[in-house]
Amino acid sequence: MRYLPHTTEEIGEMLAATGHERLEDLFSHIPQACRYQGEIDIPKPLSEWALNDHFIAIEKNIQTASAKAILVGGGSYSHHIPQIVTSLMSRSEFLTAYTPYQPEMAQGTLQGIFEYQTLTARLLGMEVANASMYDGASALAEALLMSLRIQKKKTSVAVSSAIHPHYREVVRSYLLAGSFNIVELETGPDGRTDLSKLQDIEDLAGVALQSPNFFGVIEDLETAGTAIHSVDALFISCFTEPFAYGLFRSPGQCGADIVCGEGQSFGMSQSFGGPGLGMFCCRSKYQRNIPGRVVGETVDIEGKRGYVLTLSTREQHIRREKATSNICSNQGICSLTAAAYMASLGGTGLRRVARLNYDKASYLKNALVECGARPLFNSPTFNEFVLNFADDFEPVRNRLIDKGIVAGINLGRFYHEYEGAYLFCVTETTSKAILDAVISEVRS
Amino acid sequence: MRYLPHTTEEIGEMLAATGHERLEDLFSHIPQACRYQGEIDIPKPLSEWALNDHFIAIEKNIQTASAKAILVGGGSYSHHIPQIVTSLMSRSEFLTAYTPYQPEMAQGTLQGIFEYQTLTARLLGMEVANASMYDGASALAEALLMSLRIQKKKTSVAVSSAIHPHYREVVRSYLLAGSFNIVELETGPDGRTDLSKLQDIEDLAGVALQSPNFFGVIEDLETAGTAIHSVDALFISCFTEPFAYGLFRSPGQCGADIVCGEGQSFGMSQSFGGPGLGMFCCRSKYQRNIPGRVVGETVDIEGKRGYVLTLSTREQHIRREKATSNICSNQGICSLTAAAYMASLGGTGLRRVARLNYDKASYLKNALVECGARPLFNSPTFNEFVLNFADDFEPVRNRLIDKGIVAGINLGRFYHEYEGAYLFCVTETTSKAILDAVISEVRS
Amino acid sequence: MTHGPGMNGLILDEPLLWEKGKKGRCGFSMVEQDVPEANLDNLENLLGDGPDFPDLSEIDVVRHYTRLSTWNFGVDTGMYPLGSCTMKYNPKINEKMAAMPGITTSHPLLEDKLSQGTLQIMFELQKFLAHITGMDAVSLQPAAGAQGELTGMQIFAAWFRKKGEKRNKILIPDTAHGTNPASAALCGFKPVAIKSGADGTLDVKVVTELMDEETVGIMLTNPNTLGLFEESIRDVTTIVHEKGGLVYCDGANMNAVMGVVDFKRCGIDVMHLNLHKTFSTPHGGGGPGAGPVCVVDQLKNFLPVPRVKHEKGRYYLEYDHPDSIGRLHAFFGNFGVLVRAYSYILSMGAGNLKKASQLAVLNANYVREAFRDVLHLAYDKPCMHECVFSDKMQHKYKVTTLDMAKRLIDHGYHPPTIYFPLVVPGAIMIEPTETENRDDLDQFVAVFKDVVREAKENSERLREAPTRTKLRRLDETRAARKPCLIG
Amino acid sequence: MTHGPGMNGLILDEPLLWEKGKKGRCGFSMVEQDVPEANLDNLENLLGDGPDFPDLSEIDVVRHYTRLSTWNFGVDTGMYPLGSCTMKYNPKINEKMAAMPGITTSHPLLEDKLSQGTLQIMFELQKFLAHITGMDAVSLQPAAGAQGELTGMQIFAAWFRKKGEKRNKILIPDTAHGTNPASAALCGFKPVAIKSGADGTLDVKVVTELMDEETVGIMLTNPNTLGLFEESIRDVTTIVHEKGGLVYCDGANMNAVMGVVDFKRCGIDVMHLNLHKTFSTPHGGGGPGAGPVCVVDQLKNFLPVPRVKHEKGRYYLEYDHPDSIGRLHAFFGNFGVLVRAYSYILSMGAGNLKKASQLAVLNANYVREAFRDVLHLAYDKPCMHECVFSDKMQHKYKVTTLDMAKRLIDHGYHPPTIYFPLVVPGAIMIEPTETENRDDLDQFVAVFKDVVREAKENSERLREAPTRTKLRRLDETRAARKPCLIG
Ligand SMILES: Cc1ncc(COP(=O)(O)O)c(C=O)c1O
Ligand SMILES: Cc1ncc(COP(=O)(O)O)c(C=O)c1O
Repeated sequence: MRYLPHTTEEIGEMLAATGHERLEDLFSHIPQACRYQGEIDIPKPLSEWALNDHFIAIEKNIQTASAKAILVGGGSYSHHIPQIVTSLMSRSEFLTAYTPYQPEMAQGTLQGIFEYQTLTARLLGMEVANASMYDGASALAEALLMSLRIQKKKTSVAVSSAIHPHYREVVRSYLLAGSFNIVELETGPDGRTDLSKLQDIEDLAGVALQSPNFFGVIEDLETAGTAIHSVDALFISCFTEPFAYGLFRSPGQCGADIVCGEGQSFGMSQSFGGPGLGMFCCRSKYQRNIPGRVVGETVDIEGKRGYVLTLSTREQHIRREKATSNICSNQGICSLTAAAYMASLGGTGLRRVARLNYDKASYLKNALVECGARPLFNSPTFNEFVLNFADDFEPVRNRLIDKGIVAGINLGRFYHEYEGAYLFCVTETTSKAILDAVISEVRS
Repeated sequence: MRYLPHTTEEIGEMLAATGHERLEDLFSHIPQACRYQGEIDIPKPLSEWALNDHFIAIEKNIQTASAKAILVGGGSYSHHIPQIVTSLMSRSEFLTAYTPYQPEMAQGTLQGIFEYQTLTARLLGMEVANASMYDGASALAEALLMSLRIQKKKTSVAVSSAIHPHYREVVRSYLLAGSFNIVELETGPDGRTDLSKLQDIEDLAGVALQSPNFFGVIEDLETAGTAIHSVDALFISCFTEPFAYGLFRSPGQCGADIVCGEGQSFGMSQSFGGPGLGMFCCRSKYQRNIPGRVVGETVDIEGKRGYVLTLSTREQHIRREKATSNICSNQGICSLTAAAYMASLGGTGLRRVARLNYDKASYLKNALVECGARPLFNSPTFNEFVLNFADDFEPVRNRLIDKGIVAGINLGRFYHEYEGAYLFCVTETTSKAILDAVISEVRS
Repeated sequence: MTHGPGMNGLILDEPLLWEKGKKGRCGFSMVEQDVPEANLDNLENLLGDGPDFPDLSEIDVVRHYTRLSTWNFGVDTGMYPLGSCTMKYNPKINEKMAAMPGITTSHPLLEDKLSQGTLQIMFELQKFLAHITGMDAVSLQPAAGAQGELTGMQIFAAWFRKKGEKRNKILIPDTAHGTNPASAALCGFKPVAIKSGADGTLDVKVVTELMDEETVGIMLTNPNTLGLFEESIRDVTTIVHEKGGLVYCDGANMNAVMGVVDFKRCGIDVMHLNLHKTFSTPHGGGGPGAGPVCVVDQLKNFLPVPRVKHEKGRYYLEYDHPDSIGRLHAFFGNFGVLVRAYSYILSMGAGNLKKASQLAVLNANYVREAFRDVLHLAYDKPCMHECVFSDKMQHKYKVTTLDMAKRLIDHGYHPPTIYFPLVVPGAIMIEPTETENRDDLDQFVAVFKDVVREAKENSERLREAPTRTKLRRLDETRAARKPCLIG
Repeated sequence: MTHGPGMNGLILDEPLLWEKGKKGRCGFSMVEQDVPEANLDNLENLLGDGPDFPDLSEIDVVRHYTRLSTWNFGVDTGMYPLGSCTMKYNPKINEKMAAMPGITTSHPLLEDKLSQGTLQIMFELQKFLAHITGMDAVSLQPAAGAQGELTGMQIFAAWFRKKGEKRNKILIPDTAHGTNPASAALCGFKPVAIKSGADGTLDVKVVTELMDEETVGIMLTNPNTLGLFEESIRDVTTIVHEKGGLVYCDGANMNAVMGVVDFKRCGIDVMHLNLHKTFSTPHGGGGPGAGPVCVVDQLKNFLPVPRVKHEKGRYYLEYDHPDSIGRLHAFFGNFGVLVRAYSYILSMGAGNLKKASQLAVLNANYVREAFRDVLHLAYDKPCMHECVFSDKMQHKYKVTTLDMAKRLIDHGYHPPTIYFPLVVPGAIMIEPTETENRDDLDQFVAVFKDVVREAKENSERLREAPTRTKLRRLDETRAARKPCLIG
């Protein structure tokens, strides 16, 4: 086997050096009762080429593999990824390194993460960012836990019902054991979170909103921030689509205390939902409460600028059960990827692509409305929006699938009150020709 | 444009520094009569994504893109290429470097080529190898020219008619201007080169054979060598399929003076015939006559082992019109690829894969013969062979194409006397299932 | 410096991203604007200016990351014997498989019938991991080992909640990885430390004493973080089960025992695996990983949803599990990592997985023997995949583990894990993994012995190390005291 | 060392391939033997033992080449202002396009109908190159610039053969690239050197004197290897044509004049392009390249066969050209390189190609201005894509071009081309290309000026350079005197 370098002679000689006769003898102290019986039941080894054929067969079994377009977002977005990002991130010095415990051998990773933290903080208008969480959902859960740590005596958090339903499920899993109280805030008729009942909730440590929210609607974060701060809770702003901040004001500018969300849009392929990137920022006054790894600037003994993992006294390997989080491995190369992606875009490019998303989504939304569809909510949206149709949309959707276009998902899966309303997503990757095909199918 | 970094302001400042007003002014000394009129007539620029779509459309227009197997060789072979070879050779330090003129910045390339030369010489049983020629065909042409240089007074060369017809065409192009005499040696009834008339040729500087030859037949190189040396000519042995030497004796072992051929089989994809690799070896007594670049071992001023381009006094940049060849850029990364491929195989792997080629080709050949086909020649073959069929094979071949299998090419294109005989190739990449499909199609 | 690969060379400096660039440059290929510009009028107070990112050209970005990469060291560069991390070779073919367009473009929210291939990968991988561990059911959702632990702890909590029992202590050996107590605490459990026995493994007596009906059970690592197999595991699990408790096994060290140990037979109820260790997916400078959780039958209804099932040739997602602890990840975990592990298992087959474990253990024992007279051996017993030494024999030269580690860097090796596990002061934890060949081990041993010799003969040199890297020793205290986290 | 990116760093040593490995190891994934073993009996005296190659595991091979790569410097690493070589950025997307499975698996000997897509690429690229140069017909077969020259010379020879004229001299300026006279000689022509005029360009008078009816014509480079445009080109071509001669232009320096110069209007009959220069395909440490040949209408029947044609929506290969010089390559040349150039041209479009030339010329003139007071300028005229200096001003410090070049390495730059063209003793030929940005040019200039200052203040330091590379200055004389070409 090409991954196992030992020749038979070497094994013999090495066994002699360790005082064993056969490889099995290395395990002689393992009790019989613990032993594996027989051979592991998995397929016989495939050569590199047979493996390739096997994957080609699997790919044929992925029915969207040849789709022309998938106009669905909901937390996983199709964006163009420059080839340089993919090529650079596959350099083995980045890819096959461990967490940078030995900074002298990992300055590439460390400077790269420091740059990621900086660009992330700039994007979100915040003062401090960490080196990544697993994904947007667990980042939100950790943000809420962080608000409970900061506001030690409080036991409740409030979460907008317009936050991605899966994110709210993850929040529930993470907070369940702590016997914290999670209040869901209703969505108003404008598709924005209804904050009018905040005052009624006791012991509120943090309030979380998502913008653009699951319905694609841009929340009025500034107004929300004022309301949240007025009940002395931390304002947590989350997102699934960071491209929005190329066009819209950042959560930081609107007064958020913690900002977190999913960074997959920045250079990671969709890959059935992972790996993505949990982005996480906060005000610097909370930096010692932040979960996860952080990289900080320092100098070496000759005074040269360099980077190290820092604030580790928050972390599990030092603090153990008192750590701010249990996170250890995180999304390393994904954070570097996001930084490379942001660098490729630049400020000018980010704005331009964000605008394209907005323009293209608006084009489809307006055209479908002209065809008789009704927006579920009338507030401004970015690259996602929800429509109701006079007739059942499912047959149209199926016809489009036959043409290689998957358009929208039924919101009923997530909100039974919105059964039959469809969530669409249009990004810069969709050409007008595709959008026109959808429009004409709806029209016909 | 993302490849052009200059901002408008920078252009302005730089123009000021060079004393120009507009970019056009940089060209003011170019006579009007030489100027390009209007804009270049090429398509408007495509974005990275539009380009990708364009290439996908082209790929759809390559009718073999989805073929299951192509059982055709004739100088271009389908072999498995380990992913590591592809991944390593795309490292930009190798790929984006120039010819190693500054050895202190190019030891990676230089050691890599030195290793390539060494493995090549070992494979072919020779003493010296160069750093590559353009392809097998021009390597053969250069080998014949080299024999004429070595045997200064002689003006004739003889070339087996069983050498790849395209190689012979290239030889003709290269030798034409020198008004040298090229004699073609007939193929005997055993499919081997008929050397019986060598004595009749005057002034013979070199004689070239190919083994396995274009018919897939293994020449009896040792006997041929004796015959060639007996007329005081240099024995040039060429090849299109180096895998053969995993199983068969090397040309060097059989007495060849110059060995050359195509190295595409060693890790290069077929890519419509290029880039491949011209491999080129000779006895060390002829090393100062060798064409092309060579790398040699030396030491640095601290005595450490290192590598440099050497014997450059043979070359065009020093010798100009008296150079041993006009070659400058050659097949750099392809030679490194071949070395990485040979290293991945190792001696054990090369032998094993060569054997597999032989076994699989024999399986098809024997089965088709059982179905009534007749080998054009009865001598031993490696992974290619020629068959005649009782009935026209073309309809069978077309049916197979419809099933995604391209089997054989009609020799009539190259030798009208062999019209209707088909040259087949089977390598380790073809499964028994494919071979059985061919067999049953022939049978039916 | 007689044996090692370390030497000087030219590498290039590179500023921070925003110290480069010029407004108006662009490294991104812009798409055509093929639709009319939309109206922005109704957005006024929502619109922003966009972030202050540097504008770079494509070559600027390429050179930036190319240069940064040259300051790094990966498994492809050289030996990386970082204990507990299983830094084995990461096959390139797995990267290619994970990058297949059909896979990278698949969307996680579509109906099952559009995602049969991706579901197939998950279903089969679940089955493979169940067979490899001996456990009954698997969830691939956890994004890393620590999240696997959290999942396991939540299953513990859900189990007792369902049984209506209020327990809140959990036994955790003092050798446990830091994530273990942290994960338990996240679930509201109170970790009770178990001191490991004189031989570095669990003392059955201590477990018997501590295990009671207020304790949810035990969370242990096997093989443990000293590289030792917990030989009394069956007794320990029996004791815990007798008191109604559950047993969690941190299976991050699975690389030592594939095809050798059956965890269900050991009495384990829940365990996680680190695919980014045992199953060869690259670590990416800190991630992403994947930490699937395996359970025995009686706990399978507590696994996260959705679960991937297969029936009548159809793969599907199943959500309806009222006992489930819910969701841990927005979608299905780090799917791309799962693809790589799946590809690895298919490449290896049963025989090679077992062989990998055998050779990993052989390599560790070989190294252990080689150092026994120059480094203090923490526990003198046959080890599994890794061996733990300390700097005790170097104290007299005022040389620490850190000094030796940094000096190894100068010789071109990534240092072993140091100062972990905490129970061994000045620990040096070496895990060679099975993909290192004997010649390379011999060279590593020779170099390390040189370093040990230097500790005696030229200790200043060690304290000054590393000297050959781009930067010398970094001031970590300063970084922590006045954190500068963004530029 | 105040401005430059150069500094020390850790890079690793690595032995030769055969100094590693162990018989029986294997880095190759072996295919299943699914057919019976064939009989070897009739092969006895033909069978061999196979070569003595080292057996390595996959990780051995990976580390070997990963480490070797770290001893190299490419365009992705940093500035590579190698004159005459056009070391511009090589876009990654072109690599991806060339690696598309449909392209990499296409076989060159199949019938046209199975290869429409590949023929389409060739046909369109031919057309693009014709339009870019202004010429009428193109062959993509030559595998490099030098083979393009050979092709051109053969066309010259065939033309005169067909006309029944016996001519055998050819005029070649003394600034010509070495491949020019070598290619001419390969065709049996006798090069006659033309001394370039005092301003570095051709002197019409000299051409008039030398051109006669025994001369096939002239082979010139434009822009020439001094980076100057041959302003009298129209006069020169007229003179040559008047004597019945033909004009060959080495178009390797096309990067300076895309969209600016029309070569047919200049009177050129045959020219070649270096796709691995102007059209951004990577140099691969020495190749592969591609050297397409462009001709005017009257010579198109002499182009190599097969030619790629297009009619009624069908692409096809045409062989029937009795005047053709025949074949230069076993198949169609370095097709994979052609794909990259095609991809580049499609990405750029007309406007950007012209812009690229403008910026290439701007960069060269900017550098030329910057150095004019510290380095001797060989010819004080506006330059095109490159500028040529010499070490004349440094003679007094006993510092040579070589010393300065080697010292630049220490600062993290690839040196310019040195000692070429031969007409400038101690030449330093700088071609920045358009993909270098202004900041990077400024830094390069500052560093080079530092080096020049050092030449005066600390010349020993230059003669010892480089000191920061893996190896110091290599003994080239020794290598040539006692060649050791294999290990
Ligand atoms: C024994 C052990 N358990 C758990 C973990 C945590 O795994 P992860 O880093 O994937 O969260 C690790 C990894 O460092 C480990 O070595
Ligand atoms: C001006 C000029 N002509 C010709 C050549 C030869 O091209 P190639 O190396 O592709 O054979 C070169 C390349 O070095 C060149 O710079």
